[in-house]
Amino acid sequence: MIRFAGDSGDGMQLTGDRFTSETAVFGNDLATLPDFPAEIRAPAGSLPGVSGFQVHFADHDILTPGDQPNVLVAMNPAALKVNLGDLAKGGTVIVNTDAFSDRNLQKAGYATSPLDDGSLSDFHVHAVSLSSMTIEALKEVDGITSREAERSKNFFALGLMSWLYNRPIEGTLGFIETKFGKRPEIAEANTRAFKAGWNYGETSEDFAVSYEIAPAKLEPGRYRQISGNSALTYGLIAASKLSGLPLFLGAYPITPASDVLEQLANMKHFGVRTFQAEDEIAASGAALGAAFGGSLGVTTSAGPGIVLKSETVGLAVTLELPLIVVDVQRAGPSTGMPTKPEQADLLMVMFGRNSESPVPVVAASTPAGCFDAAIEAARIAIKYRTPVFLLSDAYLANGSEPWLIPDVSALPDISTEFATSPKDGDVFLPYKRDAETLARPWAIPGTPGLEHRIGGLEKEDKTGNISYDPENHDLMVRLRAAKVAGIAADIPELEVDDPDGANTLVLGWGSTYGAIGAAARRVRASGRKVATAHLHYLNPFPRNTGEVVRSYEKVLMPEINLGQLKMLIRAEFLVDAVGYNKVRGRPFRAAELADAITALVDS
Amino acid sequence: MIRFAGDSGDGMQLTGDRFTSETAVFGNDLATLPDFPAEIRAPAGSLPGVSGFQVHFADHDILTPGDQPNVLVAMNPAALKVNLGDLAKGGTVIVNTDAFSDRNLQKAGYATSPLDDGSLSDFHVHAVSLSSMTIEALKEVDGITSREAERSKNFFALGLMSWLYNRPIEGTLGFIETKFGKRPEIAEANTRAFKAGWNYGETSEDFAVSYEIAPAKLEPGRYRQISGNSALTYGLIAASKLSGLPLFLGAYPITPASDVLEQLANMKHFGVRTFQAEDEIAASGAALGAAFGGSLGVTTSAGPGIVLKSETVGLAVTLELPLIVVDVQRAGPSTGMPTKPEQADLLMVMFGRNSESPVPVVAASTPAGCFDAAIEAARIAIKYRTPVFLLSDAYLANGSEPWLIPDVSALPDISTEFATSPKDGDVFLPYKRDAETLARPWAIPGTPGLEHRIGGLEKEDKTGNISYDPENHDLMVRLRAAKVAGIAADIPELEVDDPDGANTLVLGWGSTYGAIGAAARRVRASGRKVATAHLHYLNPFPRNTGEVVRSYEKVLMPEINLGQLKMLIRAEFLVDAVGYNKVRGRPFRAAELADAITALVDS
Amino acid sequence: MSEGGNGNGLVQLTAKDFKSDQEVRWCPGCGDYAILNVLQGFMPELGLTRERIVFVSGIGCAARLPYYMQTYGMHSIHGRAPAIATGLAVSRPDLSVWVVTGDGDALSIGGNHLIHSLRRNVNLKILLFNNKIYGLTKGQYSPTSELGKVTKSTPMGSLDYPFNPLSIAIGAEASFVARAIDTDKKGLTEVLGAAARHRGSAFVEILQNCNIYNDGAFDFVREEKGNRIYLESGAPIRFGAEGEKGVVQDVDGSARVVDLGEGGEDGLLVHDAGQREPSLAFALSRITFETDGAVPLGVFRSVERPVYDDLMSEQLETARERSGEGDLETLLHSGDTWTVES
Amino acid sequence: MSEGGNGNGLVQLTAKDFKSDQEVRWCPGCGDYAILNVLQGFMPELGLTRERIVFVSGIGCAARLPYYMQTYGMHSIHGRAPAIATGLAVSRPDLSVWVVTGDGDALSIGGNHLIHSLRRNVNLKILLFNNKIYGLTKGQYSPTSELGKVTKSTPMGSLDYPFNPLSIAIGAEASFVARAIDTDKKGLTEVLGAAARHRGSAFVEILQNCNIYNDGAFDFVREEKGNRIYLESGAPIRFGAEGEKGVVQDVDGSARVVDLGEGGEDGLLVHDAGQREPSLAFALSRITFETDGAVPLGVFRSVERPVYDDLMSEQLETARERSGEGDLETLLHSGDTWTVES
Ligand SMILES: Cc1ncc(C[n+]2csc(CCOP(=O)(O)OP(=O)(O)O)c2C)c(N)n1
Ligand SMILES: Cc1ncc(C[n+]2csc(CCOP(=O)(O)OP(=O)(O)O)c2C)c(N)n1
Ligand code: SF4
Ligand code: SF4
Ligand SMILES: [Mg+2]
Ligand SMILES: [Mg+2]
Repeated sequence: MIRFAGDSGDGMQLTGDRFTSETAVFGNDLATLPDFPAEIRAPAGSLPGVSGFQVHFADHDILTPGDQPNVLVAMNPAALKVNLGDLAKGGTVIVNTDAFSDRNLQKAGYATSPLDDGSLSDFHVHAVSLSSMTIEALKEVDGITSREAERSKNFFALGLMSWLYNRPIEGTLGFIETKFGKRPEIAEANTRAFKAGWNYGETSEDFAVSYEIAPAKLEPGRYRQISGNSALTYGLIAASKLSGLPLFLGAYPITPASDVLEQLANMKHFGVRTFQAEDEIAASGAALGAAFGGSLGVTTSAGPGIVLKSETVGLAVTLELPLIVVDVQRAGPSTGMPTKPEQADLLMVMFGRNSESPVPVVAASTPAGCFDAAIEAARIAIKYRTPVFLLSDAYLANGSEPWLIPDVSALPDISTEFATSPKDGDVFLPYKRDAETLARPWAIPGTPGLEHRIGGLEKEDKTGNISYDPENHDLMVRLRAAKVAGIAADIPELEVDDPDGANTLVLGWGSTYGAIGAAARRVRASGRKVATAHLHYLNPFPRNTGEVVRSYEKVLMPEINLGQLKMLIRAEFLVDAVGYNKVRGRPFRAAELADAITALVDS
Repeated sequence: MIRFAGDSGDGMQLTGDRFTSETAVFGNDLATLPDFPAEIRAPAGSLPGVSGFQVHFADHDILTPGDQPNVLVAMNPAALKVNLGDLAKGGTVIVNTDAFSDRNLQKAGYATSPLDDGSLSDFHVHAVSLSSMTIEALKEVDGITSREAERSKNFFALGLMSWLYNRPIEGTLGFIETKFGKRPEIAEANTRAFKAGWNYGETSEDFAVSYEIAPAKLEPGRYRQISGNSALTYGLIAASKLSGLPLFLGAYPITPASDVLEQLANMKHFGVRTFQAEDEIAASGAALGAAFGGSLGVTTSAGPGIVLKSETVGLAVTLELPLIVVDVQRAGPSTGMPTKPEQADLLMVMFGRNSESPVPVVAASTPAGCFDAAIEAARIAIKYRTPVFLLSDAYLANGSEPWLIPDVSALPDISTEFATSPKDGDVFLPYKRDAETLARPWAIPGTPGLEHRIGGLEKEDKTGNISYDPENHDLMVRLRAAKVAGIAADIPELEVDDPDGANTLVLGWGSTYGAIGAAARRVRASGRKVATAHLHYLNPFPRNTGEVVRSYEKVLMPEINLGQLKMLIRAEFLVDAVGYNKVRGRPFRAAELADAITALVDS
Repeated sequence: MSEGGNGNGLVQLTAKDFKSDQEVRWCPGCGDYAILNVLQGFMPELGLTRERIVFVSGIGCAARLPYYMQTYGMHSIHGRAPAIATGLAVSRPDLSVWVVTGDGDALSIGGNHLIHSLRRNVNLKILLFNNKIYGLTKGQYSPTSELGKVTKSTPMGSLDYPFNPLSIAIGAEASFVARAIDTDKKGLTEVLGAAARHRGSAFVEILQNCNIYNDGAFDFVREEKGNRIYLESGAPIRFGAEGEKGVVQDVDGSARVVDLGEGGEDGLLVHDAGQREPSLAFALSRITFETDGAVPLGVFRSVERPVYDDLMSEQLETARERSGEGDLETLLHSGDTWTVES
Repeated sequence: MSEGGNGNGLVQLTAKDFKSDQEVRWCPGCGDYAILNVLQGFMPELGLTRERIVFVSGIGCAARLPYYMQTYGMHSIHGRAPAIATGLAVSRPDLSVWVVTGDGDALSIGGNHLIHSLRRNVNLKILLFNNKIYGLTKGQYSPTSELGKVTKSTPMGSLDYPFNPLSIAIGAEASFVARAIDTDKKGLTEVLGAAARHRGSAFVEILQNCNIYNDGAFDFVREEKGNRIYLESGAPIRFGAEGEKGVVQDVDGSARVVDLGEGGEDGLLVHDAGQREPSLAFALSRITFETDGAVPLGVFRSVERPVYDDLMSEQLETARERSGEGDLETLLHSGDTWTVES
C-alpha cells in the first residue's frame, strides 16, 4: 500500500492516478483513496496544503484501500508530518530532500529536520533529491525554465515508484503524449523526468522489495519493528556479548549485505572492529586471522562475493577455526539482479569448495528470525570450531516485521574456553579432539607453551603436523565430516505443523516461511488437509528429518530456485519430493502457492 | 616395479635391500632380482661396473620379479645405458645429474647427453642433483670429507624412493643405527642423506603416483606411450585444429596441472597462445576474454585454483560463451596433499557458483582418454556456447599407458559458425537461440553490424538488454538449465558391461576405471556375476542412465571421495545406491574393490 | 589515428554513430555523462570502424559505460576487466580495447589485475573514473578516499591511507600515465588521443564528480581552473590564472609548487613525459591538492616499451618459422611409436 | 626492542629457543636456510616471549618457514597471508605479527593484499623471499623474473616486464621499505631490527638463492660484495671495494651510480630514509644491477605514519567514551517500542 503526498501544486493526484492505472494494467487487484486538501490551493508548504493519494494493491482480493500505508512518498516536510502517523512501523519513506529547507521545515512545524534528528529511525528512509535531479535531468529540454522543470518532479517520483514495483510504463508514456501533446516541451520534460526516476531506482541499488507478511496474532510483550539486516546485526552483537569474544567483521560492500557492515560500523562501543577490505577474499581472510587470534570472526556478503570466499572457507574447514559467513542471497547467476531476492546459493555454500569440505548451514526464515539465526550460527561455529554459513536473502534483509524483544538474560550462553598452558611435561596436541563434539582446542597466540603451527596441508591426527599418510588422510576427511554431522544431536528437531493429520507435507526453508504459512491457511480454509515444516538447519538436517519426510505420502518443496534443497532431501532420504519453483527474483505469492498445494493435495 | 642401478661402489644392493625390507613391512607382496656385475669392482663409471637391484611389489599376488621395471633409478650414465632398454614405455627415470659429466658420458658410450638430446622423451625423467644435494645436506656433519659425504647419495635416493612410495622409514633408520653404530659420523651422514632425500620428494612437488593398469589386449594399430596430461594437451591442440579456432590458454601454475601449461607453451607453432596469469582469476578471465574474441578459451588448474575461477565461470554461464575449464583434481580440502589424486571436486564444479548456474561436466577415465575427453569438452563448449568442466586427476595426469594413435581424419568436426553481419534492416538479437541447441549466436568483435554489449546482469530474452522483469528472469534461468540438460540428447548412452546378467551394478567415473575393471574381472573369475558401467559425462547424465541404474537390484559406487556422484544419482533417480569410499589420496586397489563387490553381490 | 587498428581506409564517423540505443541511466548531474560525451566525441578520431572497438568494464556506476557505446562491449565482473581485456587484446591484436573502471573496481578488488596489466604493457586503454567513493553501492569510502572520510561504512572516519592512482601505476612500471577532468573536454580529449596513440597499456585517471555521494570532491580543480597544472613535454611547468606559479624540483628529487619570483621560468622543472626513468613522473604524481594546492593534468609519462601482445605474436611467428605450422598428425606420432599387428 | 610488544619484563631467549621440532625440508643449499638461521638468531632481539610472536605465510617454499619457528604460526593459502595477518594484527595489537612470502606469493596472486596492507600501514613485518622464480611448483617464471627468462612455462622466454618489488611498495604508500641478502647475516639482521622497531607495515625484500631452479640469480651482489650499496641515513651514498663509487641524483630526479672522481664525496646523494616525500626512495629503488651494475641494500624508507591498528583501537575507545560500553539490552530496546498486553 502506497501513499503519495505532497503540496497541492505537486501533482500528487495525477501521480496517484497514473500509478493506479499502471497497477491495474499489471493485473493487481486494488483500491484507492485520494485525499485532497479542502482548499483548492492552500499556501505552499503548509500542513493544510498537503494532498495525498493512497493506493492499496496486492495479489489477492482487496476489500479496503487499507489502513496503514507501507510506503509514503513525501514531497515536502508538511506531507511527511501529516502522513507519517498513518505509516506502518518499519514502513518505507521516500522524501524529496530538496524540499527540506529551513523554511519548509518551519512551515510544517518541525524544529529540527526529521531527516537528521533520528525521529525516522523506525522507518526505511530513502532521501532522494527529487527536485534537483529532475532539474538536472531536464537540463537539455529546450523551452522550459528550471522552475518549470522542477514541476515535473512528480513524474520523477512516479518513475521511481514504477520501477520499484515493476509497473509497465507504456501506459504512462502514452498518457503523457496525449495529455501534454499540445505542449511538446512539457511532454518531453515529463517523459524525461519519468524515465530519470525509473533509472535512478535502477542505478542507485537503494531500493529493494519489502517484506509483507507479519504474524497474525502477537504474543504479549514489548515489541519493536525490525528488518532482517538489523536483526542480523543485533544477533551478531548479541553473539559477541554472549560468547565474551570481541567481534571482528571483515566485509566488502555489496547489495543487499552492505548495511550489516554499515550498522556494525556504528557499534564500536561494543568493541566491534569493522574492516572494509579490498575485496571479499581479504575480508574473509582477515576475519579468519582474527578468529585465529580469538575473536568472533564474521564476514558478510551476497552471492557474487561469497563465491570469492570459498577458498578461505576451505582453509577454515581444515584449520578448524570458528568463522561466520553471512550470505544475504540475491538473484543470479553472476551479477544477476542485485536488489532481488533468491534462494539459490544453497548448493554453493554446501559444496562450493575443492574436495570434501563440510560446513554447517543455518538459514533465517523471517526478518526478526535473523537475530536468532545469527546467535545460533555463532554458537555452532564456536563450539565446533568450524566455519558456518548463515543464509538470509534480499527479502528478509530489507523487509521488516514487529519483533517481540527477547529477554537478554534468557539468551543462551555460548561462551567457550581457550586452551590453556600445558602442565610441565605435557605436549600440546592442536588436533586432539573433544570426545563429544570432535572439536579441537582453540589455542590462541599469547598463551605460553601452546606455540604451534597450523596450515592448509593435510594434518596428522592429534599432532597437526603435516602428513601425507594415506590412512591418516582418510581418517581426517571422515573426522571433519563426522564433526559436522554430529551437530545434528545438538539442534532442535524439525517441527511439523499438522493440525488435521494430512498426507501432504509442504517443506520449506528460508524466506518462503511467511508465504508457505499463509498458503497453508488458505488451503486449510478450503477444507483440505496439509502439513507444513520449515528447515532452519540445512546442514546437518535435524535428526528427525528423515522420519518426518518419510511419514507423508506427498512432499512439496517450494523454493525460489530450481530445486536445491529438494535435491539434498531426495538424495539423503530417497523420498519423491516434488518442487514448486519460480525464480523471478521476488517472493512467492501466497495465492499461487495455495494453488500448487491444492493441486497436489487433490491429486 | 623399481630398479635401482648404479656403479658398483654406489651401494645399490644395500639400497635395494633396504627398500625391500620397507616394502615387506608395508605389507606388499614382492619379488626381487639383484643383479651384480661379474667383477668385484669394475672401473668406476663403466658399463660393466653397473650394479642393479630390482624390486617388484604390488597389492596382489606376485609371481615373478617382473620383466619391465616401471621406475629406474640411475646413478650414472652407464647405469642408464644398461638398464634403459628394459624400462617400460612411459616409465619413470630418476637420474643423478651430477654424475652426467662429459667423462662419465664418454665411459658409458654416449655421444650427447641423453638428458638433453631428447632420447628420453618417452619417459618421465626426474633430473635430480643427487650427489651435490647429498653433500650439501651433510655439510654440518663433523668428521667426514665431502668425498665421504658423496657416498651417502644412495641413502638420499632411498629416502626419495621411500617418500615416493610412502614406505615406513623407522626400519631403515634403525638399520643405519645398527649397521653404522661404530662410526657415528657415517651413521649421522646416512641418516641425514636419507631424510634429505625424503624431504626433497616432499618439497619439490616433482613426484606423484604413476598409473599402473594398462588394458589387457591391444587392438592392432600404431601405438605410443602417453600420460594423461600429455593426452590432454594433445586433445586441446586437436580441438583447436578440428574447430578451426586458435587456442588461448590462461593458466597459473599448480601441481598437478602445471605441465599442461608447460606443454602447451611448447606448441606455439600451432598458433597456441599461453598466458601465465597473475592468479587463477585472471587466468580464467583472460580465457573468457579470448573466447569473446573468437578463440578456443581454455583455463587449467587443480582444486585450490579452480575454486578461484568460480566467479568467472558464473559470468561465462550468463554470457553464454564457450570456455573449457580443466580441473586436474588433487587431494584436499584446502591445500591438502598437492601431488595426490582424489575425485572430490565433482560437487564443486557442479554447484560452486552463486545462484542457478548450470555447467556441463566431462570426466576422463584413463590417461589416454584425456585426449578424447578434451575434444569432447571443446565440442560441447563450442556448440552450446557454455563453459564446460573437464575433470582429470593426479593419477591420470602423471600416469601413462599405451595409446592407439587415432586417425586424424576420423576425428570429429567440431567447427562452428560465428554470427555474420545482418542484412539491411535486420536487428541483431544476441540472445536469440538456436531452436535445437538453445545456443545463442557467437558474434565476435570485428564483425560489422553486430556491435552489442553483454554482461553479468540478467538479460532480456532475445535482445540481451538488461532486464529486471520477474517472468523474464524465470524464463532465462530455465533456458540456461534447459540448454545444458538438452546436451543429453547429443552424447552417447551409458554403456554397461554385463556379460552374465548380474543383479549388481558397479557404477564409477573418472580414474577408478582401471581398478573397477580389474576388480570386476576378479569377481567374475570367482564365479560371481557383476555388471559395470562408467560415466564419462556427469552433467548432464547420458539419457539412459536412469534406466540403467534402476534395472539393477544393487548399485555400488566406488569413489575416491565421500560419495559425491552417489548423491547426484540418488537424488535424480531415487535408487538406493551405496558407496565404496576411501579418501587416501591414492587410487583404489583392485583387490579391495573386488572384496567390496563380492560382499555386496553375496549380500 | 590509433595504432591499435590497421586503418582500413577512411572512416567518417561522428559522435552520434557511437551512441547506442540504450538509455543512459546515471543520476542526473553525474560526471559520467560528461565523460561519455567526450568519449563519444573522441571515438571518430580513432579512425576505426565501430566493430573494431571494444569496451570492457567491471562493476560500478562507471562500469555501465559500455552499454552506451555503439561498439562491442562487455560489462563483466567487479575488478576483473583488465584480466578479461588482456585475453581479448592479446588474442585479437586487430582490435582497439578499452577498459572502463572506477576507483573501487580498479584499485580495490581489481588492484592486482590492474598492476599486472600495466607491467605487462598489454595494449589496453584503461580509463579509471575516480570519484573517490563507491557510487553504485551507495556511498562507502573507496581506496582513493581521503583519510578520515566519513561515509556509510566509516561513521567515525576512514582509517586507511589512500592510494595515489598515478603513483601506484608508475610503481607498477606503467609505460603511459595521464590524468584529466570529467568536464574538461579539451584536456580529456587530448589525453584520450595520446592514450590511443600509445601502443601498450595506457592508464588514464579521470577525476569524476559523483554528485550524489561525494559531491564536490574535485571542486578545487574542476571549478578552480587556476589550480590546474597542465603538463606539456618540453615546456617548463607553469600554471595559475596568470601563469604565476610553477613547479620546481628539490634536491631530494621531489617536486613542489612555487610562486614565480623575479627569475620567471628559470629553475622551473621542464616536463618530459618521454623520459625513460620514471622518477620524474613519480615525483610529479606526488603533487596533490593536499600537498601543494594544485593538481597536474595531462600526460605524466609516455615511453615506448615492447608490448605484450606484440611479443606474443612474434613468438608464434618465430615458432612457425622454426618448426613449420603445427601438424596434428605429426604431433600425435612424435616420440617412440610401435605397431601391434592384427 | 620491538614496539610490537609490551615488553613484559626481561626475556632471555636464544636462537635455539626459536627452533621448532619440525625437520627443515628445503633443498640442500637453498638460501632459505640462511634466512631461517638469521631470523632465529634475531628473534631474541625482539625482547618478546615466544607466544607473543606469530608467523603467517602463504604457499611456496619460502612459506614453509613458519613450521620451523617455535612461535605461533599459520601456513595459509597462496597470496592471502597479508590479509589474514591484517585481521590478526588489527584484532590483537599485543602480538608481533610477521608475514613470510615469496615473489610469486606476494607479487603474483597476492599483489593486491600486499599493496593494500602497505597503504593501510597495518603493523605487519613482511618478509619477501625473492628468488625470481616459482620454487615450489618447480620452476616457472615469477613476476620478478627478468624479461626473456626461459623457464618451464616460457620455453621461448617470458614476455612480461618484471615488477621491481621496492618500486611497487613505494608506489603503494609503504612507510617502511628495505632490502637485504639471504647470506648477509649482518645486513639482514640490521634490516630485521629496523623493521621490528618500525611501527606500521615494514616491507623487506630478501634476495634469496634458489639453487635448484634459478641458481646464481643474485651472484652479482651475493658473491660480489663490491656491488653492494649499503644505504645509511645521513651519509653520502658511497660503495665499492675501495669505496670508489657513489650515487648521485640527476636533474630529472633519478639516481645513478658514478665513479668517484677528484671531488670525492662532494655531490654525492646523502641518504635520508626518514624523508616524508617518497621520491628519493623511489629513485633509489630504480638502481638495479641491470641499470647500474650495483644494488642498494638496507633501509630505503622509514617514515612514521598513523598505524591502522592503532587508529582502530582509538575509535573503539572514543566510541566507548562517547556512548559508554555497549549494552545489549539498551540496543535491543532502542528506537520505538510498544507493548502488547496479554
Ligand atoms: C564481487 C563483487 N563484490 C562487490 C560488488 C558490489 N559492488 C559493485 S560496484 C562496487 C564499487 C563501485 O565503486 P567504483 O568502482 O568506485 O565505481 P563507481 O560506482 O563509484 O563508479 C561494489 C563494491 C560486486 N558487484 N561484486
Ligand atoms: C590458489 C593456488 N594457486 C597455485 C598454487 C600453486 N603454487 C604454490 S606455491 C606457488 C608459487 C611459489 O612461488 P614463490 O611465491 O615465489 O615461492 P617460492 O617457492 O619461490 O619460495 C604456486 C604457483 C597454490 N598452492 N594455490
Ligand atoms: S551514484 Fe554517483 S557516480 Fe553513480 S551515477 Fe549517481 S552521481 Fe554518478
Ligand atoms: S626449490 Fe629452490 S627455493 Fe625451493 S627449497 Fe629448493 S632451492 Fe629452495
Ligand atoms: Mg567510485
Ligand atoms: Mg619464488
